[in-house]
Amino acid sequence: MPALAALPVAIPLLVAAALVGAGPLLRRRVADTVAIVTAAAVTVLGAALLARTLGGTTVVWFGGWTPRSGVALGVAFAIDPIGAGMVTFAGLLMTAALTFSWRYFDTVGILFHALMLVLLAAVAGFCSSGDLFNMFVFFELLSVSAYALAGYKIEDPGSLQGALNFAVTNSVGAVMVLTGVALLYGRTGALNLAQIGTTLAAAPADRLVVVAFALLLVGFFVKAAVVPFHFWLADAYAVAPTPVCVLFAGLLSELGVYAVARVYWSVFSGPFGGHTPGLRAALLAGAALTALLGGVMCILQHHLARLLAFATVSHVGLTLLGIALLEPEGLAGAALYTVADGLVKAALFVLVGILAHRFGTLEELELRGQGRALRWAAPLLVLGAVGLAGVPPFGTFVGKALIEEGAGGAAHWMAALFMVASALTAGAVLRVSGRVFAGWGPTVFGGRDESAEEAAKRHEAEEGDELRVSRSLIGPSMLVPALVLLGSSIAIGMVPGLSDRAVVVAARFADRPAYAGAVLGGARAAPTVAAPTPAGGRLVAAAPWTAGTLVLAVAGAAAALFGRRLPSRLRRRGLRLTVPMVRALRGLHSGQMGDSVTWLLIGTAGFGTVLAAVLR
Amino acid sequence: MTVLLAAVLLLVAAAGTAVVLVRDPVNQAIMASFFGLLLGLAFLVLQAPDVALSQITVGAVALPLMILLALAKVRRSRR
Amino acid sequence: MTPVIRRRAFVPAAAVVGGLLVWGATGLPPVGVYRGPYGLVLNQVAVAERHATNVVAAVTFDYRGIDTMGEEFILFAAVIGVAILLRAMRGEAEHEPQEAVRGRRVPGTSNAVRVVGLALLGPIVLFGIYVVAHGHLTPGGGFQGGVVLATGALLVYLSGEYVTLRRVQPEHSIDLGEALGAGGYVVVGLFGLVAGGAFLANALPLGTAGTLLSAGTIPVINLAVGLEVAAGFTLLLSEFLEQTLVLGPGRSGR
Amino acid sequence: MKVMDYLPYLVSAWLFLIGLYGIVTSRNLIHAVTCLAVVQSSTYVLLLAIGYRRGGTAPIFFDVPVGTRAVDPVVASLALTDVVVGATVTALLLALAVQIHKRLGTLDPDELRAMKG
Repeated sequence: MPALAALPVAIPLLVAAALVGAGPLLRRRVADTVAIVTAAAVTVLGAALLARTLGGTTVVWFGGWTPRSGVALGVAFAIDPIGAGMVTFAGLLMTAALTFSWRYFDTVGILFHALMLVLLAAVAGFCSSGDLFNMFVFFELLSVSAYALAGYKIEDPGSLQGALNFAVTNSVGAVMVLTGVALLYGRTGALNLAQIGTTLAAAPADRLVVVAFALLLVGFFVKAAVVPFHFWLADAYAVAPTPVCVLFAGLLSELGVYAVARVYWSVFSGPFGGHTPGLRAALLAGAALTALLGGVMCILQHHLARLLAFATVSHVGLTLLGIALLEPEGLAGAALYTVADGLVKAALFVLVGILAHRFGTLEELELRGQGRALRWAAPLLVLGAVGLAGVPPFGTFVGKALIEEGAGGAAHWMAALFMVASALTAGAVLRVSGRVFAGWGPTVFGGRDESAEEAAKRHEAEEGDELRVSRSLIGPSMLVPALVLLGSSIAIGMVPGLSDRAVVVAARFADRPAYAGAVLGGARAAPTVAAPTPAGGRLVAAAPWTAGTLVLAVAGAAAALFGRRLPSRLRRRGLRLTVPMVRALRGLHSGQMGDSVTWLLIGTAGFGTVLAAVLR
Repeated sequence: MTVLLAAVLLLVAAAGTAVVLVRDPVNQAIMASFFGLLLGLAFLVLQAPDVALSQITVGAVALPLMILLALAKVRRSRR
Repeated sequence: MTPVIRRRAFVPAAAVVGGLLVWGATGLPPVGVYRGPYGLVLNQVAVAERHATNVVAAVTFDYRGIDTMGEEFILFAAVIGVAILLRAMRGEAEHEPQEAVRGRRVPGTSNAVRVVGLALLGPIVLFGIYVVAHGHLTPGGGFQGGVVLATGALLVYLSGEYVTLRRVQPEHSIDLGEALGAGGYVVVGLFGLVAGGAFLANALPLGTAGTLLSAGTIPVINLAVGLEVAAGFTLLLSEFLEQTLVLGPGRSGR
Repeated sequence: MKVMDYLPYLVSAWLFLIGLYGIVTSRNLIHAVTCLAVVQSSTYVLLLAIGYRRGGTAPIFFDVPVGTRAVDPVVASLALTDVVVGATVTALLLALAVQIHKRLGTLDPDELRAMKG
């Protein structure tokens, strides 16, 4: 069934073209339905691919150009369960996002649906591809549709600025990726991942390989918003329409991490095989910084979409921790965490979108106590916070437990890092729940450096068409996506034996010779069987840390809401310590395009130098 | 041949620098057109006529035109 | 960051990155030495296998045809994006296009310009079609020819009365052209899947290499891309043009 | 001679960095977008230089027989589509800049930041 592999890309593209062509002849609801059905079809196809690839990597050569004596003439899709899982996940998120937009926009053109479908096709292609340049093409395709979607609310100047900063920074990242691809091509004369990997493995890594790796890494880190490449993210995510945010936060950032994993294990794991400790340390440092800085920025936000945007940064850092271990267990954990956590973040954006739809604002203080009118949403938001914290039965718990186990001797450090970062993000969401639904907490922020006047001004500026819609009741088309997303994340955590199976799948993903054999030999690789670890052990080990996360999150939220009741001396001292730091952090996140690009270059210089030092 | 290539490439580098350093956007758009033309020439010398044709139609004509049109719009509304 | 701090931070970082780039590039073979194997193999086999004398076209539209499909949709997405981003402006512009254009036309297009423009139109369109149609034989193809055709359309705009033209030429036909071009590529791919066993597989007769009707699917895809690029760039140019012409004279102020 | 052998790579790196310098120091978004086009062009130079073969013809065997020494067709294919795509991305950015100017009346990134609060 080679058809299956190409269809998740071909179908949405064809439907997108048909929608634009049929344009004015279509009614809004017809376009909605067609788009939702298409996204659902991609989900089903992805699931079918997933089931099929569990037995071995599916390789399809476009145009029928199979390789000749190890030289790939055409482009291949090489799909394994992780890639197929990402396709399914993307289809599910897209279905939810499009369902949500059924009632969300008063007026939405067919062009919106077309762009969403192109984005879906791009993600499917990106996760299926076994060719470096082909990955770049789909990377560009998903970026370009994302730029346009981020700027969709043209009435909102913030939206336009966010989109421009997003587009410029990510375009520079894309140029870096292409430069890396070109360097590898100059060395190996190949674009197929397996072929490049095989050629490079024949010799130890030299300067060209190191620089090419650094460029690819940085280019993908820009998309993943790893610190210090994250400066564009909050502005873009905070202002994009909610259905778009569902995809951005749930999926797009994680794709950058996926790309790093794919490229490392199919191409670079050979030549860098002897340098894993150094590389691991460098990647772990970047990931830890991202997780912590994202978490801190998250609790500093009063705009709900910005808050969730920084939660995304933090959790991308956590996902990257799993990859950075450079072990199959960490990879398996990262894969599960990506999906389970992405579902939770998407659900949170849906809930926040419901608030915006109902109350016309996303400023936490303005929403204070208003949530009483939407009582049923409160438990869902709290549930989302629990999911962020990685508490069972959420799938995030299983992913986290795997990553912590993968850290081996450093498992405690890993667990502590997870605890702090996810307590920050979960605590922030709990704080929001308390303030919005129960009316708890002060009416101003302690230690804040933004006056109420400024907030009101910004709010006014940000109020676009989507916020000025009639405050209609919230229909099932908005509620159901939230329930399904949260439910799916819980379901992932409840599949028996999932973590063991994930480790087997990840071991195959990380097995470069087997991958090359599957692609270039034209045969299905026999699944590598990893030594099974008792699943119970890792879950038990993660349990106390998880309890700690919950306690910290609740305590943090309580401190933010009821901090006034603390002795005033203690409070003042705390503020004196934190306020300058907070001010500095906010100053850094200026949202200025030149700043983002400067940081991008500084980060490239830093990462490049470190990699050159550890990989040579 | 190599001398020709080197000469064209140095011109490309100089023109690219000029595109960046010319701060007036209208002059910059004209410079960008010139830069696009030189790039096309370099691609011809590198034996890539397909790319050269693409570069000259896009880089030297269509893109500068779009920039000029965008500028015209911006200037008009500035008054 | 203030502009001064930004510049001070940029220069050393750029120096390091530049050093890294050059350091890495010295690991490449000297310019003029290409060791392959990819391109060398293709240069040997492509003409025989694909009956296309332009190997670049064979690579673009067949061996790596899926890349080109992706690139074509990048264009598609970008054009939709521009249409979305400029949509409100169009709504605002529609209030008084006639007066504005009249104001523009008096100092602007003279009859002489119009005549020269229209006289140039024929050759440009012919050249564009030629470039698209001969893509598999000689340099050119859908991308380049499409842009040439779009500049032809621009000529019509410039030498004619823009608003009148807009009324005559239904805007939707350009959308339709774009959709047909983009969708056509996918349809060719699906046709290959059904008839040739793989997505984008060639399932048409190859003909004699070097003749116009040869190379199977390549000219067909070229045509689809040509349509898409021509329609896409026409839309892009006209979106920007609409801003300026409908709203008044271009170069003024300052 | 060593420098001559690597000159195209140097030019490519230079275009990349000088373009970034333009973006970082730009006082006008349209100017910055044009600088981004310079950054993008660095990859075309790099790609074509990598595929170049001294004394090779274009990989078009219309007038010359197959087997003639020719440059790499793959990089030409990659660069050719990228040129068109790069331009459309630039068009998208220009549209954003035009809209920003319409909403806020300025194109200066620093003024825009001040406005955002």
